[in-house]
Amino acid sequence: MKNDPNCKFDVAKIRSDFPILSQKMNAKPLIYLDSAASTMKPRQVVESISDLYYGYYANIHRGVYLFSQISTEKYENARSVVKKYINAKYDEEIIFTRGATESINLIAHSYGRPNLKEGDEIIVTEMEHHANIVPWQQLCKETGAKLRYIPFDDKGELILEEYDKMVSNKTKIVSIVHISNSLGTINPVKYIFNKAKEVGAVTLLDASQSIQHVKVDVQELNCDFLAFSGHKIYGPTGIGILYGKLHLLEDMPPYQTGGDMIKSVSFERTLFADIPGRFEAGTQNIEGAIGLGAAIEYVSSIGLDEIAQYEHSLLEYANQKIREIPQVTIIGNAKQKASLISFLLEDIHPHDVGTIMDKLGIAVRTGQHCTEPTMKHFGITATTRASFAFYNTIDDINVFIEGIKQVIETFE
Amino acid sequence: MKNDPNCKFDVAKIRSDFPILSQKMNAKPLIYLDSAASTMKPRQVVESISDLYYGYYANIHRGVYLFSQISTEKYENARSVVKKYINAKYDEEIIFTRGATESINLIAHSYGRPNLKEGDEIIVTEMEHHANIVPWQQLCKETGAKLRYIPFDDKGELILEEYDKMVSNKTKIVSIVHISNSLGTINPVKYIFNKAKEVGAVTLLDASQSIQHVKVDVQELNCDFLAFSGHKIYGPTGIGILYGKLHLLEDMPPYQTGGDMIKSVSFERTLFADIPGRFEAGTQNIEGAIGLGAAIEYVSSIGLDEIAQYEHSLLEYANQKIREIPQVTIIGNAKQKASLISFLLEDIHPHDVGTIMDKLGIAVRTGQHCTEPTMKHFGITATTRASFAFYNTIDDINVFIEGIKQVIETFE
Amino acid sequence: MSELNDLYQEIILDHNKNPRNWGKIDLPSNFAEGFNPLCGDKIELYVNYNGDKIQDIKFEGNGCAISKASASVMTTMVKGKTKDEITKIYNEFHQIITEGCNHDHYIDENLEVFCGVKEYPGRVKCAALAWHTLNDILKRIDNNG
Amino acid sequence: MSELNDLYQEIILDHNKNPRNWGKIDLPSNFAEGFNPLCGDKIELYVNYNGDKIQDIKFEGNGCAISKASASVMTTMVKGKTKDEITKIYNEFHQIITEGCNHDHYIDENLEVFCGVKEYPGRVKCAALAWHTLNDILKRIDNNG
Ligand SMILES: Cc1ncc(COP(=O)(O)O)c(C=O)c1O
Ligand SMILES: Cc1ncc(COP(=O)(O)O)c(C=O)c1O
Repeated sequence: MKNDPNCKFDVAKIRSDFPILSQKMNAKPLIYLDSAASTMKPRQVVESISDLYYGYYANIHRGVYLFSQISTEKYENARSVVKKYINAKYDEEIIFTRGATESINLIAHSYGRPNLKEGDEIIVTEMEHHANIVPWQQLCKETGAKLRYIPFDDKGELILEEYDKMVSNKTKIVSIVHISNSLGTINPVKYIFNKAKEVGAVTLLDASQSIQHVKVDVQELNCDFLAFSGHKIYGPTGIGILYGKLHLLEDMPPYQTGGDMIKSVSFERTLFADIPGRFEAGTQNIEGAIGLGAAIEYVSSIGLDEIAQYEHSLLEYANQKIREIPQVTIIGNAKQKASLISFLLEDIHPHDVGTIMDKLGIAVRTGQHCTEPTMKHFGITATTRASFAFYNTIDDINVFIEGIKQVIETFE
Repeated sequence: MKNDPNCKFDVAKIRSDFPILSQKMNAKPLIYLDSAASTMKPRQVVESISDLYYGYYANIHRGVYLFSQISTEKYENARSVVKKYINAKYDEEIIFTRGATESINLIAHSYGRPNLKEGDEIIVTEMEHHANIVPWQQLCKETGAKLRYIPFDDKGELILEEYDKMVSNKTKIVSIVHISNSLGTINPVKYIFNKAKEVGAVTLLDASQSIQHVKVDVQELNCDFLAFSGHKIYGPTGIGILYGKLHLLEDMPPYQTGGDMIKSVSFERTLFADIPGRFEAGTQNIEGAIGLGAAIEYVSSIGLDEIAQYEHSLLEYANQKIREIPQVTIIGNAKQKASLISFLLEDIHPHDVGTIMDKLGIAVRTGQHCTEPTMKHFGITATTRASFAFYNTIDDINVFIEGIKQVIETFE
Repeated sequence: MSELNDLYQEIILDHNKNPRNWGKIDLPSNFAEGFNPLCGDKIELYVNYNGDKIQDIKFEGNGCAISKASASVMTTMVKGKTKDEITKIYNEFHQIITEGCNHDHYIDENLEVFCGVKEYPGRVKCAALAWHTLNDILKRIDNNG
Repeated sequence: MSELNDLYQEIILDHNKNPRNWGKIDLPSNFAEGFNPLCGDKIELYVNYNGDKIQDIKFEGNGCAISKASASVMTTMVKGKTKDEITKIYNEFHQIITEGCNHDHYIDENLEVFCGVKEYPGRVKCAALAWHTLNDILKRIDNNG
């Protein structure tokens, strides 16, 4: 276990669950440092899908026969797994969506549209992913509400005094990113949501970058709503979660309409179903839900504390090594930071960095990371981002650091 | 090939691609007669997913590294496969959605809301699936437009004279189901859409039950829009298609908003991307698209003509056998009919039929099949439905017929 | 068909064919409708409650054999009973359909036919529909008195 | 790093560091902006067209080495050329970046550095940005004349 700085975490065993990590890319062993964009999938998740399709698949919810009942049970069991993982109170508070983006759109539509009016305010941060900006801009256009942004400083930390001044009884929704996908900043959610609750605002946490790294307890954090995507927590694409407090969801009109979300349909009118069915129109992503359940069980079996600790040790090592390279400027230096590093290499464009890294087998993300306003804050258009997950090793980081040096050499 | 009435179609070979068909259900060999609810998945589809996750997975569209490029290529290749399959003109006319339900919701939102006003009319049929009723009811509520229903006769055939009287220059959208999921009726789409075009209405085809059985050519059928779900054409759940004519899609505002569907985002405003990206917000269902592509390639490799012919022979055999049972009343006796049979067994409730069949290993669907208005037409609340796909055999039908007899015996 | 005997027993088939207490009560003291959207089962339940006991009870509806038989059996069991007595029967019934029968315990012979329901998760709601509808009525009686 | 030499050659790196015709033209006869939303590359292209030839051309922008070098090389190649001559060069360039170099055919030596771009599907758009922006200008010249 030479890869493990703590000599506790069995990363070799974990890597054996991820066959793709033994692949080559451009004839070099794959060094995958793009888990913030999407994580790889363990065997357990892929097999949960083939088990479904080879073993007991059927459409869910209305079949009287056994396979339909088993499929329904497994689908609903995935809901319970998510509920437990985020410590929600009721299964009905967990809605399966297509991903974080859809979850936020659903809230903007079904909570925002009926409840907001001219003069109301929505607060987000300047470091949001586009998914937590554009739906609110659209909602503001429709309702006349105003969108406000909590600024951050040059380290990438939110300026809470500005938030304190901003929040008022006009504030109706406070929707913030838990961990920034381009800066790595871990935001002080509890402080922000407690303030929001003082003025009676509804709170939404974009947990897309936190759910796979740290414990997210919706009750402790005072979340009214929470959104994340399955594909970032080692689960399949095409599935995501919207958590909502029971009394809020119960009062919300449906988002999409169609089969499986109605009590009765006649030519004249339609009676909608109770939650969660009301928000799950049409045939659901059965394999997605089951795969997500398997992914969360996988993560839980390793243990979030162990994961957080190991990933933090990777970050520390990478930080130390990368700071030894004088041409590197790190973008995002918050004290509380998740295991990713966004950086610049003097005037070498990130896309050139990415392309050269690619040829070396190293997958890093380059660009604005769907956070254009965050980039603008720093007066830049792109960074190179390396993000670390629990299947990465100290060796991965060594190769990555060598890669940076080769990029610099190429451009000398 | 004793199972094949035409001695041409190699059903044994096909069945070997579907491992689930060798499973037992309630200790009896599975007889799966619920393909109209959802089809089973061939090995080729499941393997396209494990190949992705074990071989080359990465998030698509914005990665400079090889795996991201391969994933993007495979995703976009699936779009081309769909385009070719339905004979669309351009790749950009193919939008990946979550399923038929979402496709219709998207059209109601992004085409319907901006284009319809009070006094306008939308025409559907009395035999629609709820997915092609409820979104229009909602749209009518918002816009003041009126929803009209083409009636059908007791055989389950549309009364075209009524449609002829109904269609007028008030008609803005004509949205009809190609093949009814509860009656099996194949509707005269061409006639209906030609009439619609005469008054300048926009046409939408719900191809959920036809895309897997017959050739659907969007240009020949005069479709402006078309919707179907992947899980009914041997593909994964959580993926579906919206086809739209280029000039229509180009003028439509986005549906969901977020990452990957924008050109630029600032605090003040957002520029949306061109199609198809504008309608694919957030991380897409990559495995779903790739799996759907594999499914369509599988279907094409067998050949739609061969499939249609074989399935028709199954229907004919089943029809002949079931009519020999005097207690059976078939619901839906259109001349043009797809390979499914909805029926009643005197006063034995369909759920009891389904439960007894289940114990015999036979999967049939019972209930209103998300077509409550269709059921009301016949003054019933439910039917038992057996639907046949190309992996079914004459033996399956024999067991099914025996099953019906046992149900009748039980209740004697 | 022996596997099916556990659910589709003579007695259930008999109650299905000849439901007891079938029909309406004119001017009932209480009325409720039950609906199971998943399978479309419907029941209309008519009750005459005299402030102490259910004096008369009738039902009509549309549903599968299990839901019809369950309603029929229920009406025969609750007629003439007080609310407390009914609650006790309901609790036993509920335990039977969700957990099955433990033959160490005494089981009311009228309810024995439902011992097999548990094996059919899709049918539990059918069996429970009539009882849930009666519960609605009893709750309203509670609130008014 | 020999694998990378095909793309990141001296000449590209040189054009990236010292782009030719960098800057603005005051009062240009034609101007266009190009933008590649996928990677954020931007270019501003200034042209003086005298009704026959491109007399002067300059650019500014923000982008990767490939897009910058491509713009720089392009300006040196099209200056003083007629529209027809430019179209010919563009066609050759387009073929090179999408299909690669076939060394049986004569390849303009200025364009040879782009032979490797085809191997980097993510970078084809970077290489093409300047050319697409120039095409926008040429189309407008067409429509006005
Ligand atoms: C005719 C028809 N339309 C629409 C749908 C809805 O499809 P989905 O539930 O996959 O969105 C179905 C499937 O149930 C159908 O049969
Ligand atoms: C912070 C954050 N929010 C939202 C999203 C959107 O997630 P998805 O694209 O899966 O809907 C992402 C992922 O890119 C993210 O990092």
